[in-house]
Formats: sequence, structure tokens, C-alpha cells
Amino acid sequence: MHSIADSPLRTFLLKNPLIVLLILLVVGVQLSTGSLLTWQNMRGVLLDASVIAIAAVPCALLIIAGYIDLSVGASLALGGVVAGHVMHGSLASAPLAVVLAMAAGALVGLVNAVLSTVLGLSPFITTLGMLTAVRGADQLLSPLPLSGFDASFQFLGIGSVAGIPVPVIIATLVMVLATLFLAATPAGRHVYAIGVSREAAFLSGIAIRRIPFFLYVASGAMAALAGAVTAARLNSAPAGQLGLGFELTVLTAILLGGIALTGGEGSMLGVLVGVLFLGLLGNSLTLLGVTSFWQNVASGLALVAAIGITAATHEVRKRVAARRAQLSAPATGPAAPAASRPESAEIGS
Amino acid sequence: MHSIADSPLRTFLLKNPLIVLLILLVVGVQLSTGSLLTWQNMRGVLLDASVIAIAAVPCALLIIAGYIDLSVGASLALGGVVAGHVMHGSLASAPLAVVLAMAAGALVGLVNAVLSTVLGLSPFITTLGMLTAVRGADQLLSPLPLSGFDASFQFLGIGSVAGIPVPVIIATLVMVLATLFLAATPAGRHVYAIGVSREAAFLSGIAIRRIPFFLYVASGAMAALAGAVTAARLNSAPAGQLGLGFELTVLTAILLGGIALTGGEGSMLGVLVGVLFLGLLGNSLTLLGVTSFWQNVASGLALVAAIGITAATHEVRKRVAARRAQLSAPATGPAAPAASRPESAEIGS
Amino acid sequence: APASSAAAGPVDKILFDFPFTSLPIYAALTPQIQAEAKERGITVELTNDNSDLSTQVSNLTAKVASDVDAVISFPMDPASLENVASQYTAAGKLWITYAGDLEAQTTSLKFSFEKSGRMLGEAAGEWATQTTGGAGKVLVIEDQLTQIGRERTEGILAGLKESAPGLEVVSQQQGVTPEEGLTVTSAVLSSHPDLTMVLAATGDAAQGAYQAFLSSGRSETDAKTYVGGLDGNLPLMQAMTKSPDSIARALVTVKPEEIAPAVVDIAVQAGEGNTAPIDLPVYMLTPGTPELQSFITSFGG
Amino acid sequence: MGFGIRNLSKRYGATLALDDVTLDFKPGQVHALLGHNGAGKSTVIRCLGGGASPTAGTIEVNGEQKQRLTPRESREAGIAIIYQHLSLVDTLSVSDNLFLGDEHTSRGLVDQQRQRREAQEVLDRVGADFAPTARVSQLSMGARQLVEIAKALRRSARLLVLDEPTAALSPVESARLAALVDKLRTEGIAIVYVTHLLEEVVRLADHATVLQNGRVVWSAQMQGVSKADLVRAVGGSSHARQKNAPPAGATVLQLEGVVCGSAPPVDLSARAGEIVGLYGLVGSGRTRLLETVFGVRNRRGGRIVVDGVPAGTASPSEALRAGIALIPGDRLKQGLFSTLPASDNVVMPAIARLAAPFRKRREERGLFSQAARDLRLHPADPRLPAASFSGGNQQKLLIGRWLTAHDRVRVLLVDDPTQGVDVGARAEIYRVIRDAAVQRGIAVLVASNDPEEIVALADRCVIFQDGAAVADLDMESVDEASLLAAIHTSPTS
Ligand SMILES: Nc1ncnc2c1ncn2[C@@H]1O[C@H](COP(=O)(O)OP(=O)(O)OP(=O)(O)O)[C@@H](O)[C@H]1O
Ligand SMILES: Nc1ncnc2c1ncn2[C@@H]1O[C@H](COP(=O)(O)OP(=O)(O)OP(=O)(O)O)[C@@H](O)[C@H]1O
Ligand SMILES: [Mg+2]
Ligand SMILES: [Mg+2]
Repeated sequence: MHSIADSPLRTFLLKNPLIVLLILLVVGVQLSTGSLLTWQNMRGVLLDASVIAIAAVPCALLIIAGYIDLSVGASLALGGVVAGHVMHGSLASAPLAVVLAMAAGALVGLVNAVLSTVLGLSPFITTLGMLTAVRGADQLLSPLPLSGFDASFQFLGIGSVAGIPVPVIIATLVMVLATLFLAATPAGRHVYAIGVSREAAFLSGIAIRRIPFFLYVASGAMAALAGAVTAARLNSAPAGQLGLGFELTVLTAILLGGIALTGGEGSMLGVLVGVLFLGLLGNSLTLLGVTSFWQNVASGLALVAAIGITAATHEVRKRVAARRAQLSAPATGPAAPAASRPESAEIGS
Repeated sequence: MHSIADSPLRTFLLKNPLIVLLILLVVGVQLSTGSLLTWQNMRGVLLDASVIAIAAVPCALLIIAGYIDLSVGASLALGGVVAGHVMHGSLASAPLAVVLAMAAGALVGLVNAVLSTVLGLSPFITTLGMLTAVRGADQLLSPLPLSGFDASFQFLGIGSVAGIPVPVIIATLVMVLATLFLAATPAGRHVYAIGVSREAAFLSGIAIRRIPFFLYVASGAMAALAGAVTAARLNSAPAGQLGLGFELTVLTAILLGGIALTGGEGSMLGVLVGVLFLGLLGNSLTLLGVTSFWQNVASGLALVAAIGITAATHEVRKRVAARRAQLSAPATGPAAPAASRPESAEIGS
Repeated sequence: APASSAAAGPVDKILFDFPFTSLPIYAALTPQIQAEAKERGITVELTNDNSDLSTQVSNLTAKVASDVDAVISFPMDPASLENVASQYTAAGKLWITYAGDLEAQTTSLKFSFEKSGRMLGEAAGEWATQTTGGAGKVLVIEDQLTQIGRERTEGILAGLKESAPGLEVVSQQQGVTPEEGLTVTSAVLSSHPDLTMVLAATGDAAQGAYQAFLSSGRSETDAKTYVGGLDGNLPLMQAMTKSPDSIARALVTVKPEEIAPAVVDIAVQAGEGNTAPIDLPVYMLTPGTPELQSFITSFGG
Repeated sequence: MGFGIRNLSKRYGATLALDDVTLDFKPGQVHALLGHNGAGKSTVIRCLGGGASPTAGTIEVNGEQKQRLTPRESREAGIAIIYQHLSLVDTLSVSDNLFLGDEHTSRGLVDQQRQRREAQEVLDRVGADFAPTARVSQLSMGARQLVEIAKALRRSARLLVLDEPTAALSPVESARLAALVDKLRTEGIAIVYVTHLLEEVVRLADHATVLQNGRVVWSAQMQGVSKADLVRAVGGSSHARQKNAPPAGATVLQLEGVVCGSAPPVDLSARAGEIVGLYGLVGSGRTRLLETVFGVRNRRGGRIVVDGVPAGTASPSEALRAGIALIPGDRLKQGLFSTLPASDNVVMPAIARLAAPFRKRREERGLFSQAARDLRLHPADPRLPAASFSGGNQQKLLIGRWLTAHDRVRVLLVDDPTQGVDVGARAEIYRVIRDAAVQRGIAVLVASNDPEEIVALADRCVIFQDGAAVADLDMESVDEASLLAAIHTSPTS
């Protein structure tokens, strides 16, 4: 439908402006420190980002469906603690540890699911309540930190396959599966429909409870998997310190990725960009040797700038599309693509 | 319109079920510990609740208008730090300290306002960014804690007028003013309109930016006032520790008070109940001697229970109203007041 | 056990990693370390861990490949940092554990948390024995979330029990900030109006307890009340100077001006091949302590 | 074998929306449902589609009696519904919407290619000129309606239910729809057709039923039934044009070369007491002009003069200060405060004007009851949330907002005033607009898709084509046929 040829790369970058910011950040910091793009450093960044991504993916799906899960920090710690206990138990086996950790997380997800989707309670406050409650439970389960695990378990956090760290492999797998799920399965389409309008989705015969139910369970299980990975990386599972504030990190990454809290829109590419941006931002500030309180100032402002640039590009994109549509489409034709409601810009939504 | 006499008290309680829970909590804990309702204890609870309420009131107004402010914890610390600096400066004067603290908070609010209402950026992420940035600034402003203030300043936190602690007086004043604002001024009504539909409000000629703009400024200023009060209570202003996690406490209290994150509904009575519930819950658990990990478990579950009971009562209230209407109204009469949208219940929202 | 004494060489740049950035001690300590290092021509880099374990690990990992020669790190969870420590030593850098011991470390700067807790507990017990015949009600404000917190709490409880077995610990509550100390103490005071002693695993929580006593109407110099905590806390130290009878009766703390040279020293010495650990003394501050004023100054007052 | 409802009742709180209603929907027949706003028409449909569960009675599907249906059961039974308020998912593509909840899959994955192909086929069938890959959020109201219809057709439904399908359509689109309905009837599909437009009933229906307060009050085969009979059965009065004396007031509104978007500049004026109709095809730019004058959209050039004074209209609130008010066209989205009580919806813009500085509740209540009376709002309960009113009554709430609220209004812009409003209230709305114009001496611009409405209401009519005002007709000499002719002639000829 485009009458003016546009380069797909340009369209892509206009759609994902954070990527540009990310590249600028990487180039700038690399030039001034010389150590950002070392394999050693990128490995650290990717490992951190992987842990966030594993939990952020199902969480992002929930947000697209119009729900939210704030309990991921506690589920992460739960995963670490359960895995740690298994590894210190009589049946110590890494696969069993992972499975049981994920089962425990799934259980938390199940409770969230029942509260939020079946009983219809406010997802925000129920998952916030669960965050506190599960955090308490984590500490009861393991008042003293568990540490010193088998190499087989540590492999999950520090091992590599074909030179690629295991957590990165897991995160990539999760991301690819989620992308496929969203784009290519009916349930994936339904996630968007539910997020836009539960009523419209219901009237289309969509299982408006089953899908978010399943996503909550997945969110709990994946957060716990992230916890097991973290415990394996650290070779320790301190219940009181694992995943503190993790829910906010995950949420920030998701929002940076252009996924709105109102639901109905977003992509896994966005999550990836958001996660990488957060990881690289913190890493860059450390490499640049910004002193500690200034780091907080800088990273807060960077968040604001990132979201501002995304919004501004969005605006530009709309204008460009509108202009192009005016040039190409006949005035009485159907509304031009991408030329959406000029008012909304004025309302400043 | 009611043909069956109903006691106004009963209607009130059905509308505000958390009050019932609150009363049950109070009675139960009082019976088992005997010390909840002592003046000494209630004074402590009220003082804590007052600090939360002062910041929660404008925050709740923002949420009703469909916005959010997550930076209140950092603004609180800022207020404490600025007030502390003034009290240690050459012009040490308690009123000046309060005014400058509030001005500093208002400045943070102003930035939030510009970002969220004028530029239209996502309020969630911009205020989250500001939380981090301002927290850094707080610590830069006062790396070492300021402490040991004049009695005139401490009066703000520990003084009493006619036997009523000053923070409680301030909180009451703030609450009364906000109630008046919501109920009796046009702008108060506009807050709801903006929260339900910005577009419809815009087309009705409502100042859809000015009102939230002002509320953001108020939110910053009030959080800083709460910070000055806290500093006065503690007789010190440790920048890194004041108001840690305060934003979540405020948000939880507001949500418990029945104010939805989607905007457009809620009352100051709700905020009051939410704030008191949170304060009494923590206090009760301490009085009961529940150990800290179990306290987390209990308070998380209590949150979930509270929101569950509110939702369940809501349901019951609708049913009762429908039944009563069936008995009393002619088949084609006007609908009963409380019977709202049964479909939505069918969709399971 | 020094894992890599081979990593000798002059130390030009050290990384000081103190994760609890929100604590006043962080702000008091860092400029002193920087000043001390500068005098010896050494640069200091700081991390910003925001009291978060995974941030600490990430930040340290990011610096493994940098040109720092030595890291002095306060591990939030010792076991979690073994891995990082061995990366540093493997890279030929010096790893100095601050307040703890790791297997992969070069050496360590020791503070005994258990011991300082015990010191406070014993002092409090002795005071109770002298003033109230060893009877009274105690609130312990503990910190169960960190390793050091747990050690301190154990020390306090053990010290109390040994020196004054007649004391009744009526409540143990979690709390580290002044606000938490205030809230918790107010609540316990209302179920135990005859509460006489509060011992806190942090000085900040003790300060909150002190304020709670005052606002409950207890006199600043009440002869039967005892507030004590671990770590320096400015307001409490200031209260101690105001009156010899202040209810702010004890703080067990290190001296920042001793830490700063020690931090630089141990790095330099390790660089020269001397990996003997340094044990830093702790001090008991009471209203009668003569150098109170110098402590106040070194805590930034 | 057929479809129907037996003794169906549905209660919403105190409202008995359906009261013992029995209807049969026969294959190959169009069954029209008529009745005032709030009579229960949409409720019948919600019960059929699984959007609401009946309080009593049964639904007959394929000869089976059911207590209630879920949306899925309903669809599987061959029922396809086009709801009054469209239920499309904005962020998805047209083809995603067409297959929502019923996707073609191969090996568990959505078969996009097949879906797009079939989507294209069914879009062609309804005469849509947009691609299956277009996002719904980019489509006009008319185009969205077509998507809904295509969605229903695609499922080879055996019972097709249309709830006021033409309310937002232009005459051309309506005609196209009518042809479609005729075609489907001959294919043996049973059709339920809800409308307020009696012409359509006469033209299309085989059987008609009138509901009133949830009860069947009239039901008959359509042979030999005239429009007048229907008017009587529905209980409305026909709104024959009442001619006013030609307005002789001073010019109140002048648009001088107003440029909106890419359209050519528009010149237009209206005098005190004058009602100017704006008529044209879908997308001819009327809404855009009204929104530009009201400050919703940026004006790219020209002047707007009210009472001789150039008016700044950078935003609606500025326009309101200059005395210009707009009743928007997409009222549910642009107007309704769905969770707020009815009274708030009506008095919202008036609150500030009445307040001094605190709100005057009594006056506000007065305004509401006045509007409720004038517009026959049902139920007239100020405390009921707007969302629980029937579609037509929601429209009334919004019309009431502007017709009562603003004393200072000099220019009233009205976009599609009677979309979805019943016959009786339609006459009331015309009367209220006319009274406002004449008695308060204000200038009114009315955009409409309904030639009958222009004839009934306007003193003058401006014809729009491609965003330009191409003709200015005096209504004395104009009827519906000539209006239709005017929009289909090219401006150059
Ligand atoms: N969700 C609801 N909650 C409460 N009452 C409702 C609800 N939906 C509809 N009603 C009431 O049921 C009655 C019938 O409404 P319905 O929507 O069926 O009317 P309708 O005939 O379709 O009217 P219109 O022509 O205005 O669309 C009305 O009185 C309406 O107020
Ligand atoms: N939301 C929109 N986004 C982009 N362009 C639009 C939008 N709505 C309308 N347009 C374009 O603006 C032009 C004028 O449309 P407008 O809605 O003003 O026409 P109208 O005469 O009011 O028709 P309608 O019968 O649809 O209300 C058309 O070319 C249309 O394609
Ligand atoms: Mg209807
Ligand atoms: Mg239009």
C-alpha cells in the first residue's frame, strides 16, 4: 500500500527507536572505555539480561493480556531456595532441582491465577500481596542461606554449550517460543484480543480466563526458573536477598520495550530491547566509573529519556505516515494506514 | 426510592466492607493482647498512618484521574533532607524549613507533571525514573544524615495541639480538604471525568492537562511535607533511608481503599480506610508477637483477603439490590441504584 | 588461605565495593578512603550496588577486566561472591574481603560482628545488673535478612543471656532503618509500657527506638531506660554528649578514620606480598567515652 | 430446525429488560425488531449471542431448548451477531479479527495465508476496498461495520443478527448492505434485523415485532403493512417537517477559508436561528470540518468568526469559551463517561459554569431532570452508570449534555445527531435542536448521513465532496432525492 518506497531498515528503526539509543550507548561507552564490547563484559551483561528476560517474557504476555504479575521477585527467590534445598537433600539432582523449583513457582502462579482470573480480584494488589507473602515463605523455608552446590547444578548458571552460556540459551529459547506463540498460534492472537477488550474477546468465544490463567502459571514457573539459574550462578541461594526489587526491574524492562500497561499491544522484540537497554545502562555507568549517587541520578534520567525518545519517534512516525498517506491515497479512499486519530496527539495520551 | 426500609449504617458498611474487617481486626487483637486500643498505641498507629495519608491523598487523586506517581518515596526523603538543611543553616526556622521542603517536593512534582501531562509520557515509567533520579539527588544533597533539630521543628513531628498530635492534625486537614475538593468543586468532578475518559473530558472542555498537572505538583509537595514530618519525628533526616519503599506502601493503601488503577473511581474515605488498615495490620502483627517472616506471610495474605472481601461484598451488595428491586419495583420501573452492569460480572471482570 | 599470593605488584588503583549505599556509614567512609588513597597516589573507584545482591555481583563482574589492581568488597552474601572473587584472583588481581572471609580471597579486613553484638549484649546486661538488679524487659530489633545482621543478633542475645540471665526478652522484631525502629518500638511499648531496654542490630534502628521512648513520654535521662545499637549513629552520639545520663547508653562501632587507612593499607601490603589479615578494633561508646567528639567528627557530624 | 426464543425474560437489577418474550426466526426470512430505546432489542440479541444469560425462558437452537448459551455454543449453533457497539479488536489486523476465536490452523499454528485468502474473498463479497492486512484501528466506522458483517458472513451463519447495522452507514453503504441481506435471505439464512429506520423495515423485512418495555406489543407478517402502520405500532409520531419562519438573524458563524488537513479551504456562514445541514458521502470531510472548528484538530489556515469576532479555537475549551460547542459523532468513545452516573454525563460541562465557586447540586439535578424529560430518557435515574443504559439512551445522555448545558453557546455543531435513536426521541431531538436555534438565536451546523434528517431539520444544506463544500442548497426547494443526486454528481460538471 506504500506508494513511496521506504527502506525496511528505516521503518524498523523508526518502530524501535530504543534500538538506536542502545547502539549509540554501546558505541559511545565502547569508545570512551574500550571495555564494553569485550567478550568478558558482554558475557556478564548477557547473563544478567538473560535472568531478567526469562521472567519478563511471560510477564510481558500477561501485561499484553491486560493483567500484571508483581510477585515475580518472590517467585524467583522461591525457585532459588527450592532448588537449593533439593541440591542439599538426599536426592540431589540438578534436573530434579529445576523441575521442583519450577513447580513451586507454578504453584505461586496458580494462586495468582485463581485470585486474578477466576475470582476476578485486582491483579495488581493480589500479586502485590503474594509478593509479600511468598517472600515471607521463602525466608521460612530457608532462614539461613543455602550454598555450595554440585557442579552439575552450577552448570545451569555458569556452564556453556558451544561457547554460549546456558542462561543465554534458556532466555533465547523462551523468547523464541513466546514470539512464535504470539505470532503464530490462535491463543497468541487471543492474548491481544483479551488485552484490548475482554468483552469483545468473550463475545468472540475466546477463553478469556483460561489464557491468562495459563500465563500466570507460566509467569510463576519462569520466575522460579530464573531463580534457579541465579542460585546456580551465585552458587548460593540467600532467601532474603535473591530477587529483591526484581519485579520493578522486570516491569521497567517491559515498559521500556513499548508494552503498555493498558494491554493489547507489544512484542517480544520490545522485551528484548528493554531488557538489553536496562542491562547495558547499568553496566555502562559502572564502566564509566560514574560515582554512586550520580549513577542513580543518571539511570533515572536515562529511563525518562528513553521513554521520551520512544514517544517522540512514535509521533514522528505518525506524522510521516500521515503525510505519505495524504500524498498517495485519494481523499475519499479508506483511511490511510498508520494515520491514526490526530486528536489523540493533542490530548497527549 | 427504597420501599423496604434499610438502615443507612448497613448500606454504609456494605459499601465499605474493609471497615468491618478493620473493626474485626481491632476487636480481635484488642481481646488477645489488651494493648491495641491503649492511647499510647493508637497514637503510634495514627502517627504512622498520618505520614502515609498526607502523601497518599494527592496520590489517590492522581490515580482517580488516571495517572500515577511512583516517586513519592524519593520526594519524601527530599523533603526531610531540605528541611534538615534549612534547620542546620543560618536561617534556621521551622516554618521556612517546611515551606522550602514543600517547594523542593513541588519541583519534583513539576518535572513529573511536565513529563506525564504536557509531554504525555507514560506516567508509570517516568515517575519510576524520577524515583531513582531523585533518590540519587537526595543522597548527593546530604550524604551524611542531618540530625538534632530545634524543638520548634521537632514540634511538627512530636508536638500536640489540644492533645492531638500535629501530624494527625495535618493529615486530617489534608483529607478534609481533598474530600471537599472532590465533592464540592467542579475541578473535583473533572478529576473523575478525566479518569474515565480523557477524550470525552477533552471534548467537554475540561482542562485535561491542568488538573493532573496541579495534582502532580501537589503530590510532590505533600510527599515532601510528609518527609519533613518524618524528619521531625526522627529528629534526623538520613537521605538514604527515609521513605524507602514508601511508594509501594502508599499505592497499597490506596488500592485497598477501593481506588482502581484504571481511574475514574474512589473516595477519600477509601484512602482513610486503606491507610488505617495497613497501619493497624502491621501494628497488630507486632503486638501479637508474630515473628518477622510470618509477619510477611500474614500481611501478604491479609492484603489478598482484604481485597477479596471487598470484591465479595460488592457482589453481595449487587445481588441484594437486585433482589430488593424485584420485590419492590414494578417490572418496568427504573433500575435500582446499586445494580450496575451485570454482564461484566458474567464476563468475569 | 590466600589463593593467589602470586599476584604481587604495586597497587595503583583499588575498587572499594560497599553495597549498602543507603547507610550513612557509606557516605562517611568513602571520602575518607579517597583522601587517604590520594595521599599515597592511589586512585579509588566505587560501586553503586544499591543494597542489592545481584547488582553487587554484576558490578563486580563488570570490573574484572578493568585496570583495578585490588578490590575491597563487603559481600552481601559471602557464598554468592566466591565465584566473583576467584575471577578476580584468576585475573591476577587482589581480592580483599571486607567484613567476612571467602575461600578465594587474597586476604581480609576483619570485623567480628558476633563479637560486637556480644559486646553490646554484655554491656547492657551489666548495666541492668547494676541498676535494676538484672531484671527488666528487653526488645531486640534484629536483622534476619543479612549474614552480618544474623551474626550481630546472635551476639547480642548471647551476651545478654550470659551477663544478665534475669532479663526478659519480650519481643524480637525485624528493623534496620530509623523509621522501622520507631514503629516497632512504639508498638512494643504499648503492649509493654514497662519496657526498659532496646538493643538493635543497627544504630539507625536504635535511633528510632530512642525517638519512640521520647515520644512515649520517657525522659531523655530516665535512669531505668537503656538504648543501645551497633554501628555509629550521629543523633545517638549527639544525645550521649548532651547528658551523661542519656538513655542512649551504648553504641558499638568501628572508627571510620581507622577503616580508611586500613582499607588502603591492606591493599598496598597485599600488593607487596604481605597477605596478613587486618583485624579492626571495635569501640564501645557510652555517654562517658572521652573521644566521643572525635567519633562524631569522623561520622561527619 | 429453526431458531427462536420462548418466554424469555432478562432482568438487570430492577429493570426487566425482557419480559416473557416469544419469537420465531424462520429460515429465509428477515425478522425486524423495533421499539423505543431501551425496549429490549439488544437484550434479545445478547441472549442469543451468549453475552447475557436469560433470567427465565429458553432459547431454541436447531430445535433444541437451551437455558442459556455461551458465545462459543452460540457460534457453533450457526448464530452470527453484529453487535450494536462493534466488538472488533483495534490492535489486530482485519483478517485476525475475521477469524478471532475461530482461527484456521495447521499443526497448531495459525494458517495466515489461508486466513488472508479467505478474508479477501469475504471482504470482496461485502464490497470492502481495504486489505485483510490493514489494522482495524486505521479503518473508518463504515469500514469497521463491513468487517463485522464480513465476520458474520464468513462463518456461513444460519441465523444472522444485525443490531442497528446501518446507524453509522451512508446511504450507499446501507443500500449495499440491503442487497447483501436480500441475497442472504435467498440463501435460506434466518435474519434478525434491529433498526429504528422504518423504511428499511418496509423494504427488507418479512416479519416485524415491536417491543415495548421488554414485552411484545405488536407482531405481524409484513405483507400489506405500511410505514404508517409501523409508526403507529412503534408508538412514535412521524416527524414531518415543521417549517419555521426563515431565519433573518445576523450572521453568527463565519468560516473564512478554513483548511483542515489536506482538504481545500472551506467558506461557510450561518445566521442566528439557522440550521445548516452538512451532507455528503462517508469520508467527505464533515466530521473533520466540525472537529477543526471545535479545536479538536489543528486548523491549517483560515479564520473562524463568531458574532463578528475572530475566535481562537486551538482547543475545545477555547472553542467553548468562544461560544462553540460540538456534539461529537462517535459519541460512545468521544463522549460517554461510562462508569460515571447518568447525571454526571449530562451536567459535566455545566458544573463549572453553575459553580460559584462550589458546586450547586440542586441546579445540577434540575438540569438533569430537564434533559431527561426533554429527551425521554429511559430510565430517568440520575444515579445509574451510563454504561447500563441502552444504546439509544446513551446517545440521549450526550445530546442532553450539550443542549441543556451551555447558556453561552452561540454556535452548536452536531455530528450525526440521531444515530441509534428511536423514532419518538428522534422527533424530540429535532424539536430540541430547533428550539435551541430559534429561541436562543444560535447557529447550528448539523452533519448527517440521513437525507430524511437533513430535510426534516435543515434550513439550508451544504454538500460536501472530498473535503470541499461544493454546493449550498436552500431547503425550500430540496427533497431527499435531490440531496442524493447532489452528492453523486461531480463538482466539476
Ligand atoms: N448492563 C446493563 N445493566 C443494567 N441495565 C441494562 C444493561 N443493559 C441494558 N439494560 C437495560 O435494559 C433495558 C433494555 O436495553 P436494550 O439495550 O435491550 O435496549 P434496546 O431496545 O436495544 O435500545 P436501543 O434502541 O436504545 O439500543 C434498558 O432499560 C437498559 O437500561
Ligand atoms: N481516524 C482517522 N484517521 C485518519 N484519517 C481519517 C480518520 N477519520 C477520517 N479520516 C479521513 O478524513 C477525511 C474526512 O473524513 P470525515 O470523517 O470528516 O468524513 P465525514 O464526512 O464526516 O464522513 P463520515 O460519514 O464517515 O462521518 C477522509 O478522507 C477520511 O479518510
Ligand atoms: Mg440496542
Ligand atoms: Mg462523520
